[in-house]
Amino acid sequence: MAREMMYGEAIGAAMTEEMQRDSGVVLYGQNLAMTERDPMLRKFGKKRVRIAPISETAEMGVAVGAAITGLRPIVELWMSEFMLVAFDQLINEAPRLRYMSGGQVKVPLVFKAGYGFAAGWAGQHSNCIYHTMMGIPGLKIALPSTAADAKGLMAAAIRDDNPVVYLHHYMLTLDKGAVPEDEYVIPFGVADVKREGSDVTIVATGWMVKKSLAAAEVLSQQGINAEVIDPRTLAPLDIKTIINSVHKTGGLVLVDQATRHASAAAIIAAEIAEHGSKALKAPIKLVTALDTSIPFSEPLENYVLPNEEKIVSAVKSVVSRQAATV
Amino acid sequence: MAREMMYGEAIGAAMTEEMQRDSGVVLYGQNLAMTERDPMLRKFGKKRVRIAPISETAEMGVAVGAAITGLRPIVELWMSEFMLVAFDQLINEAPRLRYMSGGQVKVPLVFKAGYGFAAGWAGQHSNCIYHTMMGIPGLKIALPSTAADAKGLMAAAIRDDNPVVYLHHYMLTLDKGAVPEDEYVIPFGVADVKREGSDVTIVATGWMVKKSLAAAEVLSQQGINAEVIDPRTLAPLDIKTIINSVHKTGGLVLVDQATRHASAAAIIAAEIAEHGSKALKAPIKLVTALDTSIPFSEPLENYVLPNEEKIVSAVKSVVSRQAATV
Amino acid sequence: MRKKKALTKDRLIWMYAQMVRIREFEERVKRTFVEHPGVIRGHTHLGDGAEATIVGALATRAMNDPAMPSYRCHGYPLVLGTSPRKIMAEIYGRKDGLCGGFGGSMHLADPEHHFPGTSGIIGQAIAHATGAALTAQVKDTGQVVHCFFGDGSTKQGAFYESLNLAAVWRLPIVYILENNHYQAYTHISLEDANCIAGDPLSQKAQAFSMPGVTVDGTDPLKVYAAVRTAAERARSGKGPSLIEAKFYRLSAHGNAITVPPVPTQFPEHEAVEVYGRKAEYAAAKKKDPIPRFRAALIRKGVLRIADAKRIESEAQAEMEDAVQFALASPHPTPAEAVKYVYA
Amino acid sequence: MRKKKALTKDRLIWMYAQMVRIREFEERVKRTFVEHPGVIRGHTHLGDGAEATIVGALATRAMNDPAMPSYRCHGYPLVLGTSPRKIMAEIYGRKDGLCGGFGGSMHLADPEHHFPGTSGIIGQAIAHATGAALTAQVKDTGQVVHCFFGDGSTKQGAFYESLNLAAVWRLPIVYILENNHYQAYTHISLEDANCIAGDPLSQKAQAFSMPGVTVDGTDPLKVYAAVRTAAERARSGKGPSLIEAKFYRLSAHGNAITVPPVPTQFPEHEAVEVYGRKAEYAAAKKKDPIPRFRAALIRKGVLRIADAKRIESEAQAEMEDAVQFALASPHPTPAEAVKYVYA
Ligand SMILES: Cc1ncc(C[n+]2csc(CCOP(=O)(O)OP(=O)(O)O)c2C)c(N)n1
Ligand SMILES: Cc1ncc(C[n+]2csc(CCOP(=O)(O)OP(=O)(O)O)c2C)c(N)n1
Ligand SMILES: [Mg+2]
Ligand SMILES: [Mg+2]
Repeated sequence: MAREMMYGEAIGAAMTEEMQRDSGVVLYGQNLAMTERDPMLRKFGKKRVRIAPISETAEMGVAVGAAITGLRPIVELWMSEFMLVAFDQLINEAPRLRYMSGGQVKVPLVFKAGYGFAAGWAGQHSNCIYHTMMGIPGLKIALPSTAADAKGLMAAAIRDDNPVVYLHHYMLTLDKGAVPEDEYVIPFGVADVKREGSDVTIVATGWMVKKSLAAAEVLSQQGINAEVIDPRTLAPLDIKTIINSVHKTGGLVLVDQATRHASAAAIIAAEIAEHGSKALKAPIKLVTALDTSIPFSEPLENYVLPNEEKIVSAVKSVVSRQAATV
Repeated sequence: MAREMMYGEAIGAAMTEEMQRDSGVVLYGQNLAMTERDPMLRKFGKKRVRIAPISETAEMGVAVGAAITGLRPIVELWMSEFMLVAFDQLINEAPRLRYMSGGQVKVPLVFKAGYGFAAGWAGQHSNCIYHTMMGIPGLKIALPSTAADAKGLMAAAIRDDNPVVYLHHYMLTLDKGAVPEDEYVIPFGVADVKREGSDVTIVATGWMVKKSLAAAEVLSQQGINAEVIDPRTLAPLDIKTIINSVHKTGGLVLVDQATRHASAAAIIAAEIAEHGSKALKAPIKLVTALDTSIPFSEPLENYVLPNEEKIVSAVKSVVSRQAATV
Repeated sequence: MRKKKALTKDRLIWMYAQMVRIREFEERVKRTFVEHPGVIRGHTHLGDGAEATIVGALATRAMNDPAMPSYRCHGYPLVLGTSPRKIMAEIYGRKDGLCGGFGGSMHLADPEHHFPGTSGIIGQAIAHATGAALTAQVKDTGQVVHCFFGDGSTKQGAFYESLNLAAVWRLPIVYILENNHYQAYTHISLEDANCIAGDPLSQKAQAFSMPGVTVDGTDPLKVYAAVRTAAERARSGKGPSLIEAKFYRLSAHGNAITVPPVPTQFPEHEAVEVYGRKAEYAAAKKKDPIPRFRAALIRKGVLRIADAKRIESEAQAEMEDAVQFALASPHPTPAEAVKYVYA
Repeated sequence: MRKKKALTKDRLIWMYAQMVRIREFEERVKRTFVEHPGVIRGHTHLGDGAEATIVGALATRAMNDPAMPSYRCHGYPLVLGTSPRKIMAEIYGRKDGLCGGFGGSMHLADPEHHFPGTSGIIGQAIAHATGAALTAQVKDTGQVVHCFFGDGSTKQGAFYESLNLAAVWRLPIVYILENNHYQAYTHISLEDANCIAGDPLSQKAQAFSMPGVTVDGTDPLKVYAAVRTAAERARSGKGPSLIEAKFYRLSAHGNAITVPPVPTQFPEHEAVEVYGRKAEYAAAKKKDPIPRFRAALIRKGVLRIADAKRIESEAQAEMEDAVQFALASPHPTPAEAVKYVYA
């Protein structure tokens, strides 16, 4: 049974269900459960649901220490950039402790944070920094683009025995979608084809999936049938689904809200260049943010971010080069 | 006039010369200038050369604040991973302040750190984390592979009006090379062809340049003439020199001490996939560390890191596929 | 110790005028959410309630001392001499804004007026301010840095690291802890160990054997006296001090966080909205620093009612003009977005 | 307050034996650099000088209390029951090492013996230990975490953030600040504001209104008494305490940092090597906790000389065996390097 739910709600639903399922799951963060009326607090009590001081290093470090001793903490961090003050815990502690112990400990925790808030939050609050977390062996990264994925990936994140960064996109918070009401767990490392198509492959994550699907609609009116793929997790990264699609379509456009050299798109491009280039009938094209911090003023912000038009035009240029090859 | 110097010495020479040249340059860090006998302290005095507590957030943040108010700080951070406890200052402060101020302030500072110490330093001290700093508009990254580059890039880093991460490779510290004795400044964003060749292009940074040159020697005995390019700075990144080389050779092997998805190699591969793929007669090949943290024990460490043999075999496979295309 | 010069009548009136200017400015920012919906995007934080602390501290300035607060930063540059037009235009994201529309409310910067910039990330600007003090010390400018930050920010490692470093290096800086009783939606009693124990937050200074005092942050003269002592100490090479100024933030933390296209708006104060403690908020309103300072000055015969009214109407006109100026200012040209990335 | 049980004679002898075991182990690690050059790679840090603090604190353990120190971590698991063979083999990078050769000297972990792991990054493990205390509290295990860290580590934000959070949440943890007067090559007087002012570092506890005491860390009984009081407080739900144990590290910070192929080796203590203060080091040697505790126990009639000698020779034999075991252990198989990345 599925129910129409907002993306934000779906995350909450998964957290509630998993906390019901497993008494070892605890939740804390800043500015949550401030009063006795808080619904999570009422459900799970003061031991398992807590408010934390503005101390990301302690918050995240405590999660690591709690995880290796038997809890499964979820830390609400609000904005992914706030983790930067405590990045050692994310990059150099959580994912390394198991390995360094020769497999003796496990570190099951979820660092939950929003990102990409393109709504006038300016230079320090709305960048995309997920690339900093890629290539860190031991760390997993989920970034859902739909309400259903939001639920299924959160459930999987909480159940995972490894540290997971769960990044939800602020611009999608209110977006509705059908969400399975029962237990729903999406395995990590399985890309989802959000739209089938035959002419060209678009790969995108988060908010860019929505933009890419909109672009695909425009393109279909112009006779171009684009396939849209969302990897859903950046680590592990499902390259196979992308390569299969490229074998079908011959063209690849990678859309990413991050700047070019900070994009997951670039990593995917590298994988395809090494393992899937034969299938390409035209060079890969990246549609990313321009190389700036996010500016405050709306017209500036719009200018630097990828959008439907930029995607449409990139796809058309790839498709026309594909055609030239044939 | 050039003089034979160790890589480590060359860095010190550039710092001394630049501090002599510009009284606004200050230097501080942990465990330096402990006594009055310290040579830098004797030359430049207690105001400009200081010992700092183990407080990277303060150390790096102080540099940012000093830079926007008129100094040019160099912060000795020793190991690049230590910056992770203060990563906000690197990623979200230093490179953003100028942009957010609408160009009113500048942030001339150098964060100096060593990296890649593959000598039994295990999981938290010897990884390569430069990818986390790529794609951060406003931030520059230099990583010299020779003594001469070490000097020229440090001089450029100190003179630059932007925040620069200067990453020296621990394994190269004692390596000797001819270093210009006079003022020597290497412009950022200019790759250096460390070895000319015609059959295949190898791109590498830091210690991997040395390994790639060694591999090129082995290959030349087998009739393969490899060109070896060192970008020297990752931001700005000189893609043009690499594309030109690939146009000549038709093959590209990217060598990187980092793990695959944390490598600069992947970023370069993406650039070539988009802008230089026509020149390729075989798919790009990446030689990177395996997907693990760095293990302690020597045989394990050797196993996960790229080395001469891995480079040789990657090059050979690319060359044979190039040949198959012709 | 040399005798402290008393504040002159003119200076006291100037202080009152600055407090009123801040309040009138912030009132107009807040009203913009109602009167011009959609004009202010992102997250905007007001300084109403903090006026006595801001002005009391900055009234001690000498030798172009820099001021370095957090993202809640509208008030300080107003006192330093920045045009309210430019600040309002920045908050509206306009071309004529202080930062050309690149920074917005959280990132005002006006180096010409000794306001080097701010950070939106908790605690980090405490280190920046400490760096500005390093510059003053190395260049021997005689300046003392006024570093402002919230009670919540003292829970961030950057605070402690900076204070220790400043103490060890004897940097010329005064740390002004604005204890407004809340960090965003969280009351201080939920997150600060000193507060829970009934101790003042200035006790944190003892971790660095640094002078630490707590003052009534709703009284500009008390703040003035404490900051002045600390600034003199700093200027004479004796190093930093920590001053906790206790007051109450009079508006909500910031505008409600909404996802486009839901428009931004200003909620009620958290005391009421989150905790349902109306009495707490009403009591704080009664301690509003502006009417109290006004009354005190009138009582002492420093200020005449007519002068007070003139100051108030001038401030209103000045800030109304700032709104009109900002509304009329064009947005920046999109393609300019790639400027200012590198120097 | 309930009366504290005095330590039994057996327990006191056990404490002496543990101190000797640590010393003998560390001596052999150090000697390895000379006797088996190249066998130990990377950076290795010894606990000689800290024995009284380590053992005094851990002697208060109950209910499987976890111990969580920094990278200078050989001593603790020895006391908790980990085989020295496994520790030495780990330090030598061998297959039979505690972590299979994956972690090395800085990253010992033995969860079975309540030693969950360590970090090589300053201050970060203080947060981990605080997390272990969260587990104890949530799961209501009755455990108290013993968190050890250096004087230098109190300059890292993680220290302050963790202590505040632990105080607010009333976590069952004792913070044991090992003030050995140095952070690596830097004397504490160059970097700590309390020290510069002549104040104890335990004063940092006041930043969190937490009990903070300073004890002679060369006397295991003084450490025992202080930690015991703190542990009882923690176990009864009253929250954390900070205990500064003052002692002197007797070897250099670690082996000299060398770049291959230059072999690693152990330098002289920094007091001598860096600062040229031979007298300081000689004085510290005189306060060596082991002979002093030995003499005290003999004086009190707790220990007979013959028993002391037996303890010492047993420890020597045990640690010599550990060296031989470790030397004989094979290196791990290279291809196993990709194991243990994910659970
Ligand atoms: C590192 C970090 N964590 C969290 C936030 C979110 N945040 C923004 S303002 C704020 C509250 C700050 O409170 P306080 O320091 O008391 O200042 P006030 O707003 O009361 O002036 C928080 C938690 C942030 N900006 N940075
Ligand atoms: C964040 C960070 N900065 C710097 C270092 C380098 N470092 C390793 S040990 C050490 C000294 C620590 O001193 P202290 O905390 O007193 O512990 P001790 O070694 O004396 O036991 C330093 C600075 C590090 N490991 N991590
Ligand atoms: Mg506050
Ligand atoms: Mg120490």
